[in-house]
Amino acid sequence: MLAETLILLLVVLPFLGAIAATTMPVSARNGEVVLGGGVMLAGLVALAALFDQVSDGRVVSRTIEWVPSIGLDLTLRVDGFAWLMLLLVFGIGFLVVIYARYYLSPADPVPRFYGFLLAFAGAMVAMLISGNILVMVVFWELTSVFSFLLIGYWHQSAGARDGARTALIVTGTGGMALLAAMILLGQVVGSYRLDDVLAAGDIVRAHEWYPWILGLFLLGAFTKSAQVPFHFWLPNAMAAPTPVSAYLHSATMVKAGVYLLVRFSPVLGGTPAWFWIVAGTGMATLILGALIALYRNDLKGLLAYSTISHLGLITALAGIGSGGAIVAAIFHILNHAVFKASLFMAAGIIDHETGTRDMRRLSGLRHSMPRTSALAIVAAAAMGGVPLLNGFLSKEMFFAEAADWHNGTWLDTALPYLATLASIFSIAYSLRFIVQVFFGPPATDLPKEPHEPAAWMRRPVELLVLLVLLVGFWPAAMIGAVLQSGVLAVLGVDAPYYSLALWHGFNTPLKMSLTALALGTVLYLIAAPRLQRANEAPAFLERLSAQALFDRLMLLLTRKWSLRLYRRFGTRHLQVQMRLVVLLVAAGAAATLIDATRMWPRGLFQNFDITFALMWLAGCGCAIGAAVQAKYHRFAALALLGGAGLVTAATFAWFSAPDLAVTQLMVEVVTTVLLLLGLRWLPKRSQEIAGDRSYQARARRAQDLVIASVCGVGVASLAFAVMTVAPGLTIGDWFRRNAYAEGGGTNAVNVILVDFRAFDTLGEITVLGIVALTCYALLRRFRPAPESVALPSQQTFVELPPLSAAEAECEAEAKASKEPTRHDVMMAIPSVIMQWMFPVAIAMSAYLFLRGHDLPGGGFAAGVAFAIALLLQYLATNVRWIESRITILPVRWIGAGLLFAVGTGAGSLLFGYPFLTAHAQYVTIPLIGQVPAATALLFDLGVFAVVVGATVLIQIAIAHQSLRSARLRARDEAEALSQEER
Amino acid sequence: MTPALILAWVLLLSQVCLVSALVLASMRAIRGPRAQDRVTGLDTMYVCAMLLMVVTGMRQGTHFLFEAALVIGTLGFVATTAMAKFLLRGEVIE
Amino acid sequence: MELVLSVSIGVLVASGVWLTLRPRTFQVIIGLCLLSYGVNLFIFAMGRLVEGAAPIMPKGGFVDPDVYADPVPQALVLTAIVISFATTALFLVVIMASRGLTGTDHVDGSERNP
Amino acid sequence: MTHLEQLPPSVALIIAAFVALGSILTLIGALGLIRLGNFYDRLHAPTLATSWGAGGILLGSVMMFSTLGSRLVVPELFLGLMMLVTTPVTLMVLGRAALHRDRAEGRAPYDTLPLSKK
Amino acid sequence: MSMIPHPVVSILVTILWMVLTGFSTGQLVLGVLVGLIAGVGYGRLATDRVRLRRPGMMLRLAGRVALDIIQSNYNVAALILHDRRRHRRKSGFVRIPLDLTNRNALATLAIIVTSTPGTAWIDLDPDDNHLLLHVFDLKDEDDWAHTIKTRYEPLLMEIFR
Amino acid sequence: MISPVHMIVAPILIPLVSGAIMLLYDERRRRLKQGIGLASCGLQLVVAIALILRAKDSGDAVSLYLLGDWASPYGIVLVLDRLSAVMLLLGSLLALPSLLYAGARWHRNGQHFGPLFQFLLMGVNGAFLTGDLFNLFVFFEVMLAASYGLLLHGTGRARVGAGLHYIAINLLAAMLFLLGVALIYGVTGTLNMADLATRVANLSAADRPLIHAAAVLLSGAFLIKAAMWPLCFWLPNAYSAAAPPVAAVFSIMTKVGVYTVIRLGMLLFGPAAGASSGFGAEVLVVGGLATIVFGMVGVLASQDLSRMTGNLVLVSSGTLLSVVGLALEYQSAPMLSGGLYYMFASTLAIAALFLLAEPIGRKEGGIAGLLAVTAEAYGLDPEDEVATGDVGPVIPGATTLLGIAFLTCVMVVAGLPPFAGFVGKLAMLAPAVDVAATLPFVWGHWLFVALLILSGLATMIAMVRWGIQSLWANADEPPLPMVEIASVMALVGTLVLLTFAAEPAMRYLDRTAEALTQNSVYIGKVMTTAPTGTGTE
Ligand code: NA
Ligand code: NA
Repeated sequence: MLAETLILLLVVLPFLGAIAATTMPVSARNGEVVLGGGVMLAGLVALAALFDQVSDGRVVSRTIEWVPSIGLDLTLRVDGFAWLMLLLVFGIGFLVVIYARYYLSPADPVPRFYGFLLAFAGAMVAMLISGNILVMVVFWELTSVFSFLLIGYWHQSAGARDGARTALIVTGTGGMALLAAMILLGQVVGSYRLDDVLAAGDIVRAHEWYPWILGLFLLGAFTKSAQVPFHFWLPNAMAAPTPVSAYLHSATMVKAGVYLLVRFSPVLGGTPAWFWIVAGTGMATLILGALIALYRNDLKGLLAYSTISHLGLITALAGIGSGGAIVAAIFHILNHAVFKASLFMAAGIIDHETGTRDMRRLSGLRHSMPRTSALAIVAAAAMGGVPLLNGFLSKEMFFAEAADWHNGTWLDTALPYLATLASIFSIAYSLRFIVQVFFGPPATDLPKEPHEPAAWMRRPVELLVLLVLLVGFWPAAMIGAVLQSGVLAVLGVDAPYYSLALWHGFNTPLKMSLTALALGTVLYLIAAPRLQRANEAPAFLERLSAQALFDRLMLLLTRKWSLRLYRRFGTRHLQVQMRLVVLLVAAGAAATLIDATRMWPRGLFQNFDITFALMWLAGCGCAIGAAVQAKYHRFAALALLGGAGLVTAATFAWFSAPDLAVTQLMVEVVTTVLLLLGLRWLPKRSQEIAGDRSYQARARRAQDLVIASVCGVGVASLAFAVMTVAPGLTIGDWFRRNAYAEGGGTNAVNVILVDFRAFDTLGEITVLGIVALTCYALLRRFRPAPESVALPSQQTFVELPPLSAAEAECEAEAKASKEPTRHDVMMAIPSVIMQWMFPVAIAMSAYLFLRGHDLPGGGFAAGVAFAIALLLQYLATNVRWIESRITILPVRWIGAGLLFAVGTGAGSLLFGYPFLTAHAQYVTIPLIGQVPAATALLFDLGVFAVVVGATVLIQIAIAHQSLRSARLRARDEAEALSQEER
Repeated sequence: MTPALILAWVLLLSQVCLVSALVLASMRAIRGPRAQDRVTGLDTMYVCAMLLMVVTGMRQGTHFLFEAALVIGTLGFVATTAMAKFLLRGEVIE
Repeated sequence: MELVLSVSIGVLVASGVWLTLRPRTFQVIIGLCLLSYGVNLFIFAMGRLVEGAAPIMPKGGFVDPDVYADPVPQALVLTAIVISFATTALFLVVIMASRGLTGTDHVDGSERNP
Repeated sequence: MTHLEQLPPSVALIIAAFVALGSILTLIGALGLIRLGNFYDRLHAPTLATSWGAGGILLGSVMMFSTLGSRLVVPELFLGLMMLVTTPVTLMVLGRAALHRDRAEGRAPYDTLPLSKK
Repeated sequence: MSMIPHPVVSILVTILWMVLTGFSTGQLVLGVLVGLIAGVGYGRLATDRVRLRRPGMMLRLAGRVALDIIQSNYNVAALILHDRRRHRRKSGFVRIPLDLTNRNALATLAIIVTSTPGTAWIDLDPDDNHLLLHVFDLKDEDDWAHTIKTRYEPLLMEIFR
Repeated sequence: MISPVHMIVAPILIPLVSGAIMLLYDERRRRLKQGIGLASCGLQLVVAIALILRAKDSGDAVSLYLLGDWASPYGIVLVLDRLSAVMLLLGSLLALPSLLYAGARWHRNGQHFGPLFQFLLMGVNGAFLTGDLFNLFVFFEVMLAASYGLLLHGTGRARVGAGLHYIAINLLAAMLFLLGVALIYGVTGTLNMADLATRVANLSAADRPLIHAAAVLLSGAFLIKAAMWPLCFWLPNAYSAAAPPVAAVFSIMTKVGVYTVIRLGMLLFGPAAGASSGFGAEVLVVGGLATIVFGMVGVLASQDLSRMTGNLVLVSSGTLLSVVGLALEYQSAPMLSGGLYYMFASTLAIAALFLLAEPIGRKEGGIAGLLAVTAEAYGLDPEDEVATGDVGPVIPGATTLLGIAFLTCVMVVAGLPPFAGFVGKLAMLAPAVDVAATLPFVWGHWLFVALLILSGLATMIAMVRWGIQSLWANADEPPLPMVEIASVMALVGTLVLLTFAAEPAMRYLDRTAEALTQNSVYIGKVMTTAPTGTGTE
């Protein structure tokens, strides 16, 4: 019970700490240390309390439900191996927290730093102890994210930004691969529980998906632990503050990858593929990392490549996969963390105190910083694998495995030599580090005067170096139990016997070590002078740089390829898009209809009526004429469109749809006026469009003609196919039977509109209102094209003689009084008749409205009629004249109409009936007789109001543009005049 | 031949006449040559269509088409007048 | 009748589609209008063609649905007419605005590069 | 029995006459629209349809529906009046516009020149 | 503003309503209502009162116009049908000085002239009140001036006084 | 007392009424209108939650509302089932923050923002609720009409250009919709979706191809709305040109398209559809996958956040469409529920990203930059006011807050753990692999799995690149009004909540998906519910 609480605490504490840390004030450096250190210490204490329960291969676990329905549950599971890793996270975390207090400058925002650091620790802990492989991926990705944030801590620097981005992209990609691997693994095993997966190695390895799982899994592991060729993010990540490098990029996060390799080696390992890929990659990384490290002039760069190299070593061990190799791997994870963290911290101290990390500038620091120098030299020696230090021990184990373990491949045979070669390089770079930084004459041109750092900045290093020594001398006593429990956790009953003794005799590994030591020293002595001047990598690697490849790939991916693909498979041209829509739909419909028997033509000339055919001869002529003229003769096209619309309306009338005919005709009128209003702002096309007769243009037109004809034929044959077969049972029958009985009106169409399907009508008038508002809003800021601002040519041509002065005065007066001006005289007599039509049209509107429920007509038709009546008055005179006489607030009409319609519909709610339940009754009024009094009529009144408001608003909004542009002209003229005066 | 039959034939012929008139008017609308010709053509089309509706109603024995005719007769001229005004003034509403 | 109406619908749709595929805004708007005529007639045709049988019912008594035209497609067409009128108006205003802002009546706001 | 057969024979014949007259006049008007040589002449053609063309047909309609419904059905008169009143509006504006356009293009019919008083 | 700004308009609209909807008490009530509304609507636009006098003269005018229209229908129809002998027909513009100034009267004249096949009202010169008429079959300009001035103008001046 | 039954119609009436009320006040009463708008959105959210609870609790989880009290296949019915309840909730969750955000300045950038916003919501909610095919068209049009207005809100060359394309294409789509509906009526004689489902199942062999053709026409309309490649090119332009709060609320609109595909696809071509079962599934799968690829490439190729986010909309749509296609093909409910969850998460995150684009971009040019963007709108009218000045209190630490919000959203859309995006992707991936394991040679599933992961990757790469450039490379603190960040944070908070509540959400969606694949309950309920009384006497 206690243990279960403790493991929960392990995860929760860092996250809580992170939240607390970010809320602290910017300057609370000490507070942050207390908080962070406290969290880490608490973690260590909890670990200590847990050790007994995980030591002999036992497991403590606890499950918290998250999304069990997709197999996501937060199973927390601590075993010896996880415990060992947690020790690193909390232990080194504790030291880093203290170290960072002195490392960061007062200008750095510490809450963000400690917040991210603790959150990272939390993610790392959760990853390590998650007993669900999916949740493991969750936190795996979170470590990438927090690592990203920490690398980008100093985001003012371009290097930090690049480093952070590269790290996130590479490790994030790996994480996605890992996710895929885990999903596949879970599928194969039938469970996402780590315990189940670990127990199902045989099933997994035998499954046909094994290669995929392995590949994706390794992609995840390799990217995280910076294996070649994914190693390049790690050196770039050195732009992070050094405590971050010490913590994440040597001790914890990069170890997640090798942790995973070791952890899953019982499941996925033991196959030739595993050996070749893992051991091969590991060895390549080991050697290349060491080689490049030798070339780096930057202290942290050297340490980064050294880290890569050591991670390669651990990977190689995991690849070998024998019991001994696993022991060595686990042991080296620990050892490397200890000496590398101390080295990073030392490098940070050097950087902090001298102002540079460039080894070519540094020299003789042992004089000014003797204690730090001593510490760093010991740690570096451990890095090189010098005997009596911790690094030596695990390296010897590796050598032993390389030499003693065999599987008969050439790689196996080459292993001892390759291992020795890598060791030679690592001795050389360690020497370079020691000699060039601490020995030689004191440097003279350093940015800062070097001296020992604050004591507490050095304490963490001291502690770590002490561990290096203690483990080096008394390995069994220091670390034996921990290591043993880790090994047991991974290998279980297969755990081998091993000895942690210092002296195993003068055996092959020792010989290899000594050879490496000697040859490494020689290599350093030969190479040292050249390295001072050389580039930061061997020439062949420079050309084959993974970083360059990555950068190029990113550039191609995010600029060239993507842009090219996007343009190739996308378009910004409307025509292409419209064509695609039409083509796709036509092709799809054709595909479904290809074997439709109903589409076969039959009875073509049944009911043929010559008059109807003649009428449509005119209609089709108009339609085609409009299509032909629309480009150069817009007005003609408009007139012809009217003709086609008229024939359409006549067709409605012909086939028993008087309501449709009425509506279509009136809408036709309004549309025509609208389009005419718009034509004012689309100047007459006097010139031919460039390239209009070119071959391409003609080809496009012809191609579209084919497409259009196909569509026409398709729709026509569909229409014919349906029309020539009698309908089955339709809902229309019910409407016809019940229009009067239930709906209380004889005009079934109108009853449908205002009662049976009034909801449609409500939506429809809303559309009308919306569109009107939009037109109005858009036109409020309408800016005409320059050539449209001018007065239309019809008005600039004056057929009347120029005005005399007196006449001009009268004209001005007339304008001021909003009387018709002299130009309006052209319309004088017609406009009288148009005014006569106003009362008539009002009567028409009332007529259409009142008849609606029983006969053709209705609220919509009445509304449009009323709007046309108003429109006619605008036509007859001009905007100012009308608006000084009639005040219309169309927006309010729309709003009120909608509310009225809704209100009518909602009335039924009060009586417990659903929305829009109508109540119809014929009321007998004295003198008048029976009058239909349906609530539907009230609803229709709302429709009427909206239609009037919307139609008028649209028309007026466009019409007002003439007024505005007149104002604009006046302003321009005034400006021109005032400029002339000047 | 009964008067009813005669009337039936006359109505049919009348439809043919009116539709022919419609076609002729549409030819004027299509051919132009000038914009005012097209508008005249369209205006005539309106009249023909209206009369066609009346005659069709007579043939079908229904008075329900009358509203459509009424709308053309009362409000149809607004469209053509607007077009004419456009030709006259270059804008419909000043 | 059916044949003539079908062919007419086809012609309207074809002219409409051809115009909507054209590069000038006014062509597109005319095309959409023609297309909507075609579509409205198509909807209407789905109720089959009946002459002299407007769906205006007698007041009471038995109603034989087959004697009257189907009112449903008519109601649908009415809604469709209104909506296409509204959207045509809007499209018109947008092409006006586009013409004003871009100085061209090409649908892409700029002339096609040859 | 069709609705036409319900009409008294004499009425039917009168209706037939009116309708025939109306539609023939309308057709002639439309014919004029095609045959006449210039716009101003063509301007006169539609009035054949809107005056007695429409008049004949509408009177026929009045007679038919009044007889069938055995009560006076006269909305056609309203329609006829409207035709009479509204058609001139279009034609007047159209004629004026044509003249204006012709003048603007310098091809005004010579006999209208007095208007410009030059 | 008075409730009935234009009684003439309201009455005419009421009559039209009755013509349109049928003659019944109910429709009369509705028609009066509509007529009043329509009158108010017209009142917002037109400031001058519409006056109609002398119903007898109105009837005479109507009869005259009906006859003239019948006659010109025949004439124009014939001319269209025999237009091959086009040279015999000469169309053209005629300027006719008018004494009418009432705009309603002028509008009525415009309707009469234009509705009559063969004549088309083109323009009224605002400066000297000359009517520009297009005549389909122009044999004698003065003949047309005479027709207008004697057949229609006096009656209209009486009616719209 | 009005019975709670009527709550089903409330999501349509609330925005309609509040929009209409706003029209009674003139443009100067902006604060009042914004207040009405927020109240309306808040009320919609409350109703949506209540409806979710209702759909969750009631036994068969389908409630019917007979508008006008007319019996079911004849009148228009509103149907509330789990799916529509979820969609309503999503819509109102987006609407409230978007409107709040607009209150900072955008609603003053033109006329009638408030009413148009409400009408858009009315259209969206109506589309989710209606059980009638033609009524669906009407609500589509309501939604589209309002969206035209909102897209053009503020005008300017980019908006008008994009708006022109958007409107033209949608008008064409409306024609297709009408043709499809009409054809369906012509062949089957009904408009009610449930009635249609039963009739489709019993179609004669001669009629079936016609119905399939109608489905093709309809899907043309829906897939344009849902932005399936190659019908999607208008979307990135339109969404990136729109004002941020508009783009944010638009992210629900593609989901309306997807919703209709799910609803009609499952209803008409589900397992019970006889010979039509699974019709069009392959097209959805192929098109969806192509859309993912195109969106992914678009995200990589884009240079600014709103365009990237526009392309993310495509990725999200593509994912959903292919899920629906696969679900239709293999009747796999689990994948569908994962898809729905993913839709919920990605839509919220996309909306938040649209809202973030502008304040983050403001770092580069500040208020002046904002003005430059819209400057062309202020030319002529002296009465036009310039939308600067009072934007409410501005908060410190803007970059950090923006950064947190941005990163969270990126993690959601890229499917990075632990947020809802990851849960959603996982909930699709695992069943996809599951199906792929049981059926050999199902390339669709494998491709889907691969693309889902790759698209996440591409998103991460592009967004991180952009975020670093905009948030880290520029040291200036952008002026960040409280209202703006509050609305973004509301969305982010919802995402976090969704992550924590993943289990109940998934369970709910599991049942939603099951009900979709077993549509007999829906059909039965619609066809049997009787009117409450006789509407007339
Ligand atoms: Na007329
Ligand atoms: Na005349």
